[in-house]
Amino acid sequence: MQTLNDLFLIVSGLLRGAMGSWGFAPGLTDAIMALVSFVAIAALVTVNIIVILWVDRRFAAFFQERLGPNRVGPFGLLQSINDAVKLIGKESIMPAAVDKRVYKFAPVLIFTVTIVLYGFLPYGKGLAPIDMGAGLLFFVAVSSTSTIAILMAGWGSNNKYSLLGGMRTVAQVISYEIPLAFSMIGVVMLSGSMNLGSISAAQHTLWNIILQPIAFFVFIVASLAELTRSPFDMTEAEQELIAGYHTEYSGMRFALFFMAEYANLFSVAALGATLFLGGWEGPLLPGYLWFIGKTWAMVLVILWLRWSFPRARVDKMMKFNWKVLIPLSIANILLTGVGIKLYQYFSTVGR
Amino acid sequence: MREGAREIAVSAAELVATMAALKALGDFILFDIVAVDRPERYELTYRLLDRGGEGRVGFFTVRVSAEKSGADEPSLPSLVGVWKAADVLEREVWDLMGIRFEGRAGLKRILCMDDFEGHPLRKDFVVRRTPRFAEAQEGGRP
Amino acid sequence: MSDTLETQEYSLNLGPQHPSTHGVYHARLRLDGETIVSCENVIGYLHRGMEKLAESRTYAQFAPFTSRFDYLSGALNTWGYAMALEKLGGVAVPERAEYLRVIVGELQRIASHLVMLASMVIDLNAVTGWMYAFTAREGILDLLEAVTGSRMTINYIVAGGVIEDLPSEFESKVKRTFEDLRSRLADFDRLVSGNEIFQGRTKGIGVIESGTALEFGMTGPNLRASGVGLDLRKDAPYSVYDRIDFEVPILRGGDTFDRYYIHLLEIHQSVRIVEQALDGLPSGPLRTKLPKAWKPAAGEAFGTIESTRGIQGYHIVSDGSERPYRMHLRSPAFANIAIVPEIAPGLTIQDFVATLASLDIVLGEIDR
Amino acid sequence: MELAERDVEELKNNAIYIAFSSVEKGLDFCRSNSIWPVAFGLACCAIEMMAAGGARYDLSRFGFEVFRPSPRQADLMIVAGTVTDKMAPLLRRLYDQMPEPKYVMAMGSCAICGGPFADSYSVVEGVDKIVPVDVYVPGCPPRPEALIDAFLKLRAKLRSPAIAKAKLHA
Repeated sequence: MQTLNDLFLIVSGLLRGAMGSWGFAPGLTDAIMALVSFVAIAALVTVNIIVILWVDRRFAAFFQERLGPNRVGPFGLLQSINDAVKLIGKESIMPAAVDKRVYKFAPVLIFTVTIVLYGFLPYGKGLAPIDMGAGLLFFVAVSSTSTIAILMAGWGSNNKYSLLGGMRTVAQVISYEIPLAFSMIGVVMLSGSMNLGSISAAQHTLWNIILQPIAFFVFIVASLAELTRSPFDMTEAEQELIAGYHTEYSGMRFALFFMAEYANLFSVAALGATLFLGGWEGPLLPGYLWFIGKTWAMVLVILWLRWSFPRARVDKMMKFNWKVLIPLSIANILLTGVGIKLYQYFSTVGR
Repeated sequence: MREGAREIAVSAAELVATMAALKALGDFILFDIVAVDRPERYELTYRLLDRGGEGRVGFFTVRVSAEKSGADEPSLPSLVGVWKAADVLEREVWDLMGIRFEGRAGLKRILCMDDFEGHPLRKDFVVRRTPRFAEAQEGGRP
Repeated sequence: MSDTLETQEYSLNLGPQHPSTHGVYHARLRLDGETIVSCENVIGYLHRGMEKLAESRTYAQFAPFTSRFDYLSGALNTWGYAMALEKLGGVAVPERAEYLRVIVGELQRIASHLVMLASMVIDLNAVTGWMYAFTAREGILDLLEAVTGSRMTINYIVAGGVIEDLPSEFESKVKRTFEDLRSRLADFDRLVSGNEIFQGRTKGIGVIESGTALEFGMTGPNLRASGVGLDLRKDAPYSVYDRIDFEVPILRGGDTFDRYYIHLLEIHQSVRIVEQALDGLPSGPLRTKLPKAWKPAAGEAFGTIESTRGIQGYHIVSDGSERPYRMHLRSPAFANIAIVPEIAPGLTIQDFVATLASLDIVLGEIDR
Repeated sequence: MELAERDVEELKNNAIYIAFSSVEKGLDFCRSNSIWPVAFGLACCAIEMMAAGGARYDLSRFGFEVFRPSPRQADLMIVAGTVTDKMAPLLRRLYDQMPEPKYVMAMGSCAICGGPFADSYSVVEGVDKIVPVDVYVPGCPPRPEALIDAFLKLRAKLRSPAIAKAKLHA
């Protein structure tokens, strides 16, 4: 059991040991290990995207009394691989009037941000590729840079629909960053750490979703807006803005945007699972399986919301943010603080 | 339906005044304008929907003629000042039948292309298949 | 310097290829940010010149064309055309045919309203609602296909009657389909109408006052959602509608939500009408046969019908030959779309899309 | 004979492409399974196109349901309806905006030849006068099954370019 739990740690320990025995310098070993974890993350990202794409389509079909893709490979599992390969093989058009550097750089930037985010996730006990003291803070900070990429895409495309999409993104994502960050503060107060691994560990007895239901609600709503997923997918609102900020992108560049969207879905769901559902904490099964399972539960919730709700209005959504979510998240912080103090008081009195 | 004539014929000069008077009665809405190309004249039928009288509706027809006078385009006074619905209906009549409506702005083609030649519903319009766009392309068929 | 930011207007072409222009409608918008300052309708991208084509076809030959006007309610179009022809030639229609016309016409209305509901919700990105409505529509199309032989462009109602009798066991099929339809509509209603976001997107948006609506010659559900009860089936009953008990739903808000919701209510009324018409179906001949080269006397006739989108009128002028001298369609959607530039200023792009969807335009009928 | 020599010459010049031919085959296979149409409806046929995407017919089984609103991201243009002179330049522009490789499907008799409106003053007699067409789907409008069949025909065509060639030289 313990072996299974620490499978990845043991493998990495063996690798390090092997490299040590071959007489590699410690610096080189570290570099190679960093490369190995990068490759592992890249593989995870790719596999994830392909699976999420397939699940999204099958899940939507399930809601809509259809079958969904089921012809390519078993259960249609190879469908998204086919899509990805096709997109690689497509012509990548660069319209004449675009701002070339910005246009080219935007998809690269958004995908880089996405991959970096995967590095911070605690996949299991001691299984965070980048184990940082203020990991949560860093995660939030890095994830908000994707706004810039989207604005770049919208601006660089020289298309009014794209520009509108980019503008909407900036307004929406930056506003919703506030309740998103505030909703996490309660969790941080409870666990007393910003390290994602410690936050998971602190939920050993009780998940935060029970102690922080308000924060969880705020987190789900705000992360939908952060992800620009339906019902808050204003940035690429198909029925209004054609395809929003990536209207002018084709081929591989479009694929990068498309994949980044789904990859972000997974990383934000993973963050939610870590903060509120106890991350890798769980009985019997190895931690990483618990982690993946909880993350997928979050992913399915987000997909479920997408296939049930119409798109919100931009102005109402902003009002909802400033007038409901932010006060709610601040009140939650206050409540948590009072709760912690009361708990400390009564636990000392009881003793 | 209300008693009395369901149809009147007026001259072009009286058209606007008649329609304004009908509108002032309150129950009429402008429903349709049809132009027919008769050999000597264009015959226009203004059809009003009459909502008056015990929840029954009927139609009221006002006919007016526009004389064909040589090469000039026939013209009639516009009803845009009376009913806003007249705007698109008059544009349609101008587009397809080539009857000019005086005293209004924005009388331009509505259904045909902006550079369309002729007015297709006239009897002397010859349907010529000129694949405008296809021919303009290099080498015709791609 | 005022306390507001200085902004610059820009123009945006919405359509003719745009996911929510329902075909090839094109709006030239002037925008200030996302708010519409002015809007210009550009139509005619589907102008097929059918009024001219009619002049080179016989009366019977042109009938199939009419079902391509408003392609969502083909049967109702052919019915209107047939009524105009019957008026023109003084043709009597057997009673059974009138009942069959009502059945097919109302089924067609349901199918068309379901497409309206579907496109309304998909323009608000509720994809699942779209699927539900389309699945419900398939059941109705099955019935229509069983009677008329085609799914969409139905040419079943001809001058003098109808061409076919009902297939066997039609009534039980209808019963099953309507049960299914009712449960699906209830699902749809729960999924969409009660949704907070949906209501937020549609309530109080794109309000059309009854006065404005009448000024622009609007008819149909759009007018009835503004509080004017104008329905030819009630107010000037044709066919056998005076023998059937049904209500005309009227809503007062005139906003996008009411224009959406009235379609749901009308579907239920249409279901009632079909059930009653099936119950009261008399026996008898189906059709007064007209000669192949039918030549009505010179004159003109105006046939009107309460179509799905409002009152359709067929103005037919005969010169005594076997071809119409002039055929004109008064299209309700043509009048309905004309109101868009009037109500668009002040809406955002999002509201504009929702409002446009609620007006339920069909470009085939607008451009003709 | 002459033709064969020229072919050999061409093959020699294109040796590099031949080396990649199996890659190209794999690409073709992927392309054939992932045909994304641009959401572009003109008239009646567009409704049947939507019905084909609906639950009853479910185009998505084959992975073809991804209707992209932007032509830049689409592979296939389904010309579903009557093309008029007013629409023709826009249709061509839309086609030009699509990235290679791209395909066109003429759905319904209007798109094939102008249909019942062929003798009108404003209708283009077939979309193939404007853009090259890969698959013709007859009907007025074609049933959703016919559209799905057309998709499968296009899929077969993409998988074995020999079919396309045979048709061209037949």
